[in-house]
Amino acid sequence: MTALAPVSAAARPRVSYRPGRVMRRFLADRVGVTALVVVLILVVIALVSRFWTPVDPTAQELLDRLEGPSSAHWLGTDNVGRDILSRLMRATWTALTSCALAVGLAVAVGVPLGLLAGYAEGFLDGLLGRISDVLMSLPPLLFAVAIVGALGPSLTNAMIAIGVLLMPRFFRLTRISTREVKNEDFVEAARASGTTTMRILGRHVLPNIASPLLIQISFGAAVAIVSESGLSFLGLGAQAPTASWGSMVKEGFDRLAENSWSMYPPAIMIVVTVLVLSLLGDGLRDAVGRQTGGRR
Amino acid sequence: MLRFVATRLLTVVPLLLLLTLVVFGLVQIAPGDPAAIIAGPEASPEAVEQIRADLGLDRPVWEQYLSYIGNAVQGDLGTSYTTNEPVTEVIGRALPRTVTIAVFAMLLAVAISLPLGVLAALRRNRLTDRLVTGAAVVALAVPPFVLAALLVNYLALGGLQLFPPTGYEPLSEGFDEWFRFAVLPAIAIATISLAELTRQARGSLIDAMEEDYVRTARAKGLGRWWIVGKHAAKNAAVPYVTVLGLNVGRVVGAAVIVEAIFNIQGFGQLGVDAVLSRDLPTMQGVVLVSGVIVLLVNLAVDISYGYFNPRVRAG
Amino acid sequence: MTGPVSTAANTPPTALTTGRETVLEVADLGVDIHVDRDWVGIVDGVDLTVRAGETVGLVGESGSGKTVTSLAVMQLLPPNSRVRGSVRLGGRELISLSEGELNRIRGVEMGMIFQEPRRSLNPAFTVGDQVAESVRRHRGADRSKAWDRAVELFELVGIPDARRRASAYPHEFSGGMCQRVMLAMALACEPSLLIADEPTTALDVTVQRQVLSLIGEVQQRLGIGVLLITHDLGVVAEVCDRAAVMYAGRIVEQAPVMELFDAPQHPYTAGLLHAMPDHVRHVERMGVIPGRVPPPHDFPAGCRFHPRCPFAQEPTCTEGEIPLRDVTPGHTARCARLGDLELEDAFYG
Amino acid sequence: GGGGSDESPAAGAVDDSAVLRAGWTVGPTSLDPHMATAEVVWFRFGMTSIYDRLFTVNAAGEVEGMLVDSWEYTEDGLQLTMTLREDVTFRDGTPLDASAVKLSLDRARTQQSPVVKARMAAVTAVEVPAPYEVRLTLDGPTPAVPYILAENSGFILHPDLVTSGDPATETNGSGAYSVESFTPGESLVLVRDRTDYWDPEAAKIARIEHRAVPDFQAFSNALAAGQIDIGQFQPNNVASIEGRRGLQAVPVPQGISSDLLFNRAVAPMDDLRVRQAINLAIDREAITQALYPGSEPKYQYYREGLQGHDPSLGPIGRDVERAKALLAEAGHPNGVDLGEMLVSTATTAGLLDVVLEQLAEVGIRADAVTVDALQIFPRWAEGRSAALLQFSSTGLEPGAGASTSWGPQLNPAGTTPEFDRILAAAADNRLSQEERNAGYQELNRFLREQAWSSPITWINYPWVMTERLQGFSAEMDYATTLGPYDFRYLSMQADS
Amino acid sequence: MADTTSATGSAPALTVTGLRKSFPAQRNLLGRVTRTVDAVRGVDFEVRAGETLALVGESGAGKSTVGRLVLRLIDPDAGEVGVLGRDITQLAGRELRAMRGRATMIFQDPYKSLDPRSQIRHSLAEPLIAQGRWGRRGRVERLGELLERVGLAPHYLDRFPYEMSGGQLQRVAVARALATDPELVVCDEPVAALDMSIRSHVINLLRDLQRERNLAYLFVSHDLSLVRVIADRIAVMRRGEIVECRPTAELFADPQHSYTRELLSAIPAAHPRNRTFRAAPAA
Ligand SMILES: Nc1ncnc2c1ncn2[C@@H]1O[C@H](COP(=O)(O)OP(=O)(O)OP(=O)(O)O)[C@@H](O)[C@H]1O
Ligand SMILES: Nc1ncnc2c1ncn2[C@@H]1O[C@H](COP(=O)(O)OP(=O)(O)OP(=O)(O)O)[C@@H](O)[C@H]1O
Ligand SMILES: [Mg+2]
Ligand SMILES: [Mg+2]
Ligand code: NI
Repeated sequence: MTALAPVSAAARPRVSYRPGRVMRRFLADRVGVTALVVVLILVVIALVSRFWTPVDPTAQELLDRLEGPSSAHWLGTDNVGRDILSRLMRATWTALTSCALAVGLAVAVGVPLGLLAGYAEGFLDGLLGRISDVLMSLPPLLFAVAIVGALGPSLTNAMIAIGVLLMPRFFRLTRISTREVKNEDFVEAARASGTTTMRILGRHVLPNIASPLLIQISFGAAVAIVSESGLSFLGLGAQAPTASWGSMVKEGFDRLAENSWSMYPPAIMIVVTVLVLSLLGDGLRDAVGRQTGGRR
Repeated sequence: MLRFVATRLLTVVPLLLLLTLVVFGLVQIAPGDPAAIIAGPEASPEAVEQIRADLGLDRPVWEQYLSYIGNAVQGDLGTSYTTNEPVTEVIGRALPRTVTIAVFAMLLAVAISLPLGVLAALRRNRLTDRLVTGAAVVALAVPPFVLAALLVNYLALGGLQLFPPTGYEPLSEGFDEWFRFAVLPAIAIATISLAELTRQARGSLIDAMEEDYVRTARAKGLGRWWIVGKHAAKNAAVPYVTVLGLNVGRVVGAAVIVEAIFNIQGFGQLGVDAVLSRDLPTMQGVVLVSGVIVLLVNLAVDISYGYFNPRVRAG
Repeated sequence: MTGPVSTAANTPPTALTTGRETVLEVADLGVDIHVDRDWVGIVDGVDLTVRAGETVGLVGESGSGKTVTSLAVMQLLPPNSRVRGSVRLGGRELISLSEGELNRIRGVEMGMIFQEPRRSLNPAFTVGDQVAESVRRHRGADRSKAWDRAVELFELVGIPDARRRASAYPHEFSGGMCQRVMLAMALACEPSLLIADEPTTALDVTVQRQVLSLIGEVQQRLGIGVLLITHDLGVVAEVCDRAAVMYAGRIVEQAPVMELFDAPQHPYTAGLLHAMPDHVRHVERMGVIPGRVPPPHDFPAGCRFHPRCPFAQEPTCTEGEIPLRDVTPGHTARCARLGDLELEDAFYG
Repeated sequence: GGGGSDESPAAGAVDDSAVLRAGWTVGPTSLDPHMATAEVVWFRFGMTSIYDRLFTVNAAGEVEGMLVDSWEYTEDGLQLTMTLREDVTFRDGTPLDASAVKLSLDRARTQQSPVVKARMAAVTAVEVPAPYEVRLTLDGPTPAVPYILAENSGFILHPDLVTSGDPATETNGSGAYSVESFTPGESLVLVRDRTDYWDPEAAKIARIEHRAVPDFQAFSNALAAGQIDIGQFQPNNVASIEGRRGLQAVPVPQGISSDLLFNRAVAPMDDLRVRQAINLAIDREAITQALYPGSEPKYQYYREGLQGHDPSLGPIGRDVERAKALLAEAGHPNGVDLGEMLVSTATTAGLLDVVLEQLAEVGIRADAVTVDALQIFPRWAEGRSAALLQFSSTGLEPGAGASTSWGPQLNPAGTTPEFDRILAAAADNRLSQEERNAGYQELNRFLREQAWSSPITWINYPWVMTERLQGFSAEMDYATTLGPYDFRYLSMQADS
Repeated sequence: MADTTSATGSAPALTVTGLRKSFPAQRNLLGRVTRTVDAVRGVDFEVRAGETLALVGESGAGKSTVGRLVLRLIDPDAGEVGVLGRDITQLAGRELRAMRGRATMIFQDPYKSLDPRSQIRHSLAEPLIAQGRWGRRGRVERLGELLERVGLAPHYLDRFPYEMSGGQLQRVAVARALATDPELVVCDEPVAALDMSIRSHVINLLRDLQRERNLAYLFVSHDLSLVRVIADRIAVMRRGEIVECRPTAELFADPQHSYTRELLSAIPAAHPRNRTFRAAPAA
C-alpha cells in the first residue's frame, strides 16, 4: 500500500493556531511582556492626564520660561512657561488617541475591503489591489503631507492622512490572509455543509486573521505615532494649544541654543512609545509563530 | 527573461495611470482657489477670473485630467503657481539633491545592514546577535527628525562642529564638499532603513538557512560559508531586496522632515513648500514623480526577483 | 523516461547480504533535543548496521524518530540537540569529528535524499549546477568537467535529454524527476552509503515504482549500502533485505524481511502488518492498533508500546528496561513476553 | 541722498572684495520687482542692489529723493512733478531719464500684478514734460505716492528690458550689481560689475549672496556655524547666538508688530465690548518680556517717533475682571466662543499659545487654524474667521498704511464712514507735515476707542551679523519703517 | 469506454453525465485567461445507494475536482450531476443548502478541514445549524450521540483540534459528515494523512456506517491496495477522463486499459514473497 500524501503533514505542529499556547509563549517572552506593561502604563498616563497633571498643562508662567528641572517643574518649563511634565502627560493622550483613531480608521476601511477583495477576487480585487499598490508606492510622509495640505493642517486631518497611509497595509494583510483562509479545507468543509458566506466570514475567516491583524495593528500604531509626531513637527499635525510630542520636540529644537534640554523629554517619549509598540508587535509575532501573509 | 521583463514593464502602466488619478484627485479635494493664490492677496476679482481662464480651471474636471495626463506624458507637469517656472524645471532642480542624499543613505544602509544581518543570523541567539537586533529595534524607533536634531546639536553645533548644520553642495562642487554636507542628512535618513534592513537580512537568512535545500547542501558536505554565500544568500536576497525597495519610499518620505532641519532645498522640502503654499502643480508633480520613482524602483525589484528566483520568470 | 524495469531482479541477493563489509554501524545511538528548557530524549538505544550492497528498511509511524536517527547518522541534527553512542562509517567514528572533517565525508562517503524532493533542491540554481557543485567541491574538478559529470549522473539516474535538462531549474521538473536529481546529487561522489528518508512518500505510485527500482539498480551497479526510511510496509516488502521497526524512539524489532513478515515477534510489528489492507483478509474489518503514538516527553516506562499492546502485563511490560533480544541469528525484538505470544488475529477488534 | 550711517560698531579698513551672505526666511520667486507677491520679500532680497528707486525713506520715516532730485505737488494736490538726477546711467550707458522712468511706471501701474498695480492705483497718468522731468497725475491729493515710489513700484528698469526682455528671469537696472545666479525661492547671487555707480558711497561689497532658510532653527544654526553673515533674528532667541564666533547683534525697532486683528463683521466681534474685553485680556508686558525681549508693548497704532503717534494714549493694562464684566454686559456671562482664529505659519513661536491661554482666562475661546503665510490674506479676506493673529507692518506712510491695513484684504469688515472721513482729512498732500500728523493722531485714537484690533507688541528685531560688517544700524534707510533692507551702504571690514 | 452500469440493482444516489471543468492556468495582463487546464473532461458514472465507488488515478488526474463538482463546491462548465434524484447544478439558495445536508464530504487532512480555532462542538454543530432542522437542545444531544457513534467520548466536544490526534480528528470529521443524516458522502482521500495504525480505525468506521445507513460513498484515493479492500467498483481516472470503470474484483483480475495495468503493477507487494520490482530475498 502507498499513501502519496506526506504523512508528516499531520505531525508537523501548527503552532500558529494554538490560542492557549500563544498566550503562554507571549507571557514567557520577557521583552514582549515588558513592552505590553509599558504600553499599559502609557495608556494609564494618558487617562490620568485627563483628570490630573502635576500642574495645569495650559497654565503659563511666562516669565519662568525655559527653566531646567526644579521641584516645582520636574522636567522644567517650555517656551511660554508651561510645565513640561504636565504637557508631556497630556501629549500622551493626544498621541494615543490620534494613533488609535488613525489605526481605527485604517482598520475600519482596510479590513472590510480586504475581506471583500480576498473573498470575492475578480475585478474588484484587482482594482482595489492596484489602488493599494499605488498608495503604497507614495513616500509615506510626503503623501501624508500632501493629504494634510489638501485638507488643511489639523490633528484630525493628520489622523485622516495617517489612516489613509495605513489603510493599504491592513487591506493587503486582510486580503492575503482571507485568501489563504478561504482556500483552507475547513472553509470548504463549512461550505460543503451549507454554511452561509456571512457566517463563514464571521466565524472562520475573521478569527483566523485576527492574530496577524493584531500584530499589524501594533506595528501600524508605531507608524502612526512616528507619522503624527513628524507631521506635528512640521506644524501640520496638532495645533496650539494642544500638546503633542512632535510639536514639543519642534519647540525644543527651536530653542536648542537657549535650552538644550526641553527637546529631550518628548523625543524620549516618542522613541519609547514606538519602541514598545514594535517590541509588542515582535513579541506577538513570535508568540503566534511564523505567520502567513506577513511576508511577501 | 526578456519576456518576463516586458510583462513586468507593462504591469506598471495601469499603476502609473492610477497614480496620476490619485494625484489629480488629491488636488481636487484641496479647498481654496488656485487662481486666487496665483493672483496674490491684493488682486482684483477680474484678475483672478483671467488667471482661472488662462489655466483652464474653468473647464470640466475630466477635461483637466485628460490634458494633465496628455501633458505629463510629454514631460510637461504644468507651471508652478509660485515661481511661474515649469514644474519639471523646479523638480529637476530639487530632485538631484534628494536623490544623491537618498542614494548615499541607501548605500550606507545596505553596506552596514548586510554584514550586520549576516553576522547576527550566523550567531543567532548569541551575544552578537542580541546586540545587533537590540540596536536595530531601538534604531527603528528613533524618528528621523529626532535623530537629525541630535546630529545637528552634537556633530554640527556644540563643541565639535564637524559638519555644516545646514545647506547642500552639489556633487559638481567636488565629492569632499558634497560629502561634508550630505553626510548628516544621509545618516538621519538612513538609520531606520538600516535597522529594518539589518533585521530583514538576519531574518531572511535565518529563514533560508532553515529551508530543506540547506539541509541538502549540508548533506552534500558543503562548507558553512559556501552554503551561506551561495545557497542561502540568493534565496534570502528576495525578501531583502523587497524591503530595500519598500525603503526607497520611506527614505524619500524621511527627506521631507530632514531636509527642513538641514535647510536643503530638496524634493521633500519642495513638496512641503508646495503643499503649504498651495502650489498645486508643483505638489502634483512632486507626488507624481516620487510615486513614479518608487514604482520604478519596485519594478526593478520585481525584475530582480527574476534573477534571484527563477520560478517567477515563468510568470 | 526509463521504464520500471528491474534489471537486477535475477541477481541472487544472498551474495549481497552476506560476506560484504559493513558500511554503517550504529551502536546505542541516542539523541536528545532541547525543547522548552528541557532535554527530551527523542531516540535512544538504536543499533543498526548496513552492509555494502544491502538495503535496510527503517519503518515506523510518524514521530517514531526515523528522521532524527538518519540525521544523527549524517551528523545533520539541529544545534539544539545532543547525540550519544557511536556512528561508524566504514569503520570510522563520526560522532567526534569536526565540522570540517565531516564535510569531507558527507556527500563523499555518504549521501542522502529526502522526502520532499522539490523543497530539497535549491530553487535558485539549475539542477546541473547543484550536482556539479558537489563534484567541484569534493573532487576539485573544474567547471566544465564537473558539468560533464553532472550530465553523466543525470543519464545514470535516467533523466532523458540529460544535457539539456541539466540547465533547467527545479521548478521545471516533476516530483519524480526532482527525486532523480536528488539521487544524482547523492551519488555524485560515489558514496558507500545512501540514506533515503521517505524518498517516495510524496510521489505517485507509478513514479514511486520507478524511483525505487532506480535506487535498486544503482545500488546493484555501485554496490552501496542503502538505509531506506519509510512508513510503508509495502515498500519494505518490495525492496528491503532487512528491516528495523521503530516505535517511540526505539527499535523494537529487526529482522530479514522474509522473517519479519512471516514471523513477527513484537506485537507492534504484528499490528502494523495486520493494519496493511489485505483484500483477502480484510473483507469485513481491518486490523487496528488502539491508541496513538505518545510524544517524546510522554514516553511511558517499561515497554513503550505497552499502553497500546493487547498483551501487556503488569509489571512485566510496565517496568524496567526491556532489552533487545535475539530471536534467531539476525532477528532481534524488544518484547518482555518474547516468544509466548500468539500474535495472529490479535488486532481484529 | 544716501541714508548710510557711519556709526558702525567698529570701523576699520574696508575690504573692497568682500562677500556678504545674507539669510532670509523666504525667497522671492521671480526677479520682476513689479510682480512681487509680497513687497518686502522682493525688496529685501537684493532688489535694492540691482535697481534704483525714485525715492527712499529715512529712519525717521520721512521720504527723500533718490533718483528724484526734487519734487512738488500742484496747488490742488492732483499732480506731482519730479525732477530727476541727471548723472544716472544704466550699464550700457543709456541714461536713466524721464522716458525710462515713464516706461517703468506705466508698466508698474498697468501690468496685471499681485500687488504693485493696486499700489499704483492713485497714479492715473505719467507724462514727460522735459527729458529729466516726470509728471504724475493723481486721483486725489494723496501724500502717499512718493512713499509708494520708494518701494517696488519705484524701481526703474532698463527700457530694453521693459520692451523686449523678461524681467522675471533677467535683470537690467542702474544699480551697481547684476545677477550671477538666481534660483526662484532659494537664492540670488549678486556681483558688483560697475565702478561708475552714481553714488560713490555705495556698493562697497563685491558680492552679495542672498539665501532663503525657511526653517527657523536651521536659520540660527546657519548663523551660529558661520554659514551666513547677516540675518534678522527672532527677539527671544538672540541671547543664545550673541557673542558667538565674532557675531554681533544690532536691535532695530522696525515698524512691524504682532497684532490680533478682528473681523468686526461677524458675531461676536461685531460687539465693541467683546473687542474691548479681548484687548483687556491680553497681557502685553508679559508677552513682550517673554517672547520679544528688547521690544515694546504696543498700545496704539503708530509708533513713537513716527507720524501719528499720540503720547496721550496710555498703556492698556490687563484687567481680567473688567474684561469679564464687559463680556457679561455683552450678553456672554459664561464666556464666548469666537470661532476660527487664523494664525500665520510665520507667527512667533509660542505667541498663539499665550494669546489663547490669556483669552481663555477671561472666558474667550477660539479655534486656532494655522495657515501658510502666503495664503492667509485671501483666507482672511473671505471673511469667515473671527480673528487673525499676524505680523503687520505700519507701512511707510501712515495714510497709505492705514488704507492698506484697513483695506479689504486685511479688514474683511470694511471701514466705516467715520474712519474714511478721518483718514481722508489727514492724508492730504496739501497739508503741512504737522497738520497731517494731527490727523493721523485722530485716526489712531479712533481705532483704539473702537478697538478695531488688539495690538500686542512692536517688534524690535535683533539683527545678528558678523562683526566685520560695517554700516549697519537702526538709522539706515527704511530701518524703522520697513526694516533695514537697503544694503547698498554696508561694507565689510578687511581681516586684520 | 467507461462502464457506468452498477453491479447492484438499488437506486442511484449519484449520477454524473458529461461533467466538464477547466481552470484558468494563465492570465494575461488584463486578467483574461490565456491558458486553461482541463481538470475534468467529460466524466460519466453513477453510484448507487449502499455502494462504494472508488476514484483512483495519478496526482492531478482530476479526482478531487470531480468530488468538489459533485457537491457543487465549484460550478461545472458542462454536464449534469444528479444527486439523490435532483440535478445539483440547477439548485440554488435554500434548496442547495438543503441538498448539502443530504450529500456531504470528508476531506483528506483533518487538521486542515476542522477550523483550528473552533472547539469540536462548534465544528460539529455547523452543519446542523446550517440545516436548521434541529433546535438548540436537540443539537446538544445530537452532538454527543454523533461523537459516541464514531467512538469518541462526549468530553471531546470541548477540545480544540490541536489537542487531538489525527485519527480522532478524522473521526470527528466523519461525525460531521454524518451529522445531517446524508445519503451520499464524498470521501476525498480520508485516510491518506493518517498513520497506518490509525488508518484502519477510520476505514472500519466508514464501512460500519455504510452498512448501517446504506450510504453511498464516492471514495477518492491513491491507494489501490486500500481501494481493493473497500470499493465495490473502481473508476480509474487519467488526465480528467475515466479510462476504466469496473467492479473491483474484475478490474484487478483483468485490467483492460494499459494505464490501469501500469497502475496495478506499481502497487508494492504486501509480502516480500510477492515482490515485483526486485528479486525476492532468501527466506
Ligand atoms: N528539531 C526538533 N525539535 C524538537 N523536536 C523534534 C525536532 N525534530 C524532531 N522532533 C521530534 O522528534 C520526534 C521524532 O521525529 P522524527 O522526525 O524523527 O519522526 P519520523 O519518524 O521521521 O516521523 P515522520 O514519519 O513524520 O517523518 C517527533 O516527536 C518530533 O516531534
Ligand atoms: N482551483 C483550481 N485552480 C486551478 N487549477 C486547479 C484548481 N483545482 C485543481 N486544479 C487543477 O486541476 C487538475 C486536477 O486537480 P485535482 O485536485 O482534481 O487532482 P487530483 O486527482 O485530486 O490530484 P491529487 O491526487 O494530487 O489530489 C490539476 O492539474 C490541478 O492543478
Ligand atoms: Mg521523518
Ligand atoms: Mg486530490
Ligand atoms: Ni510489549
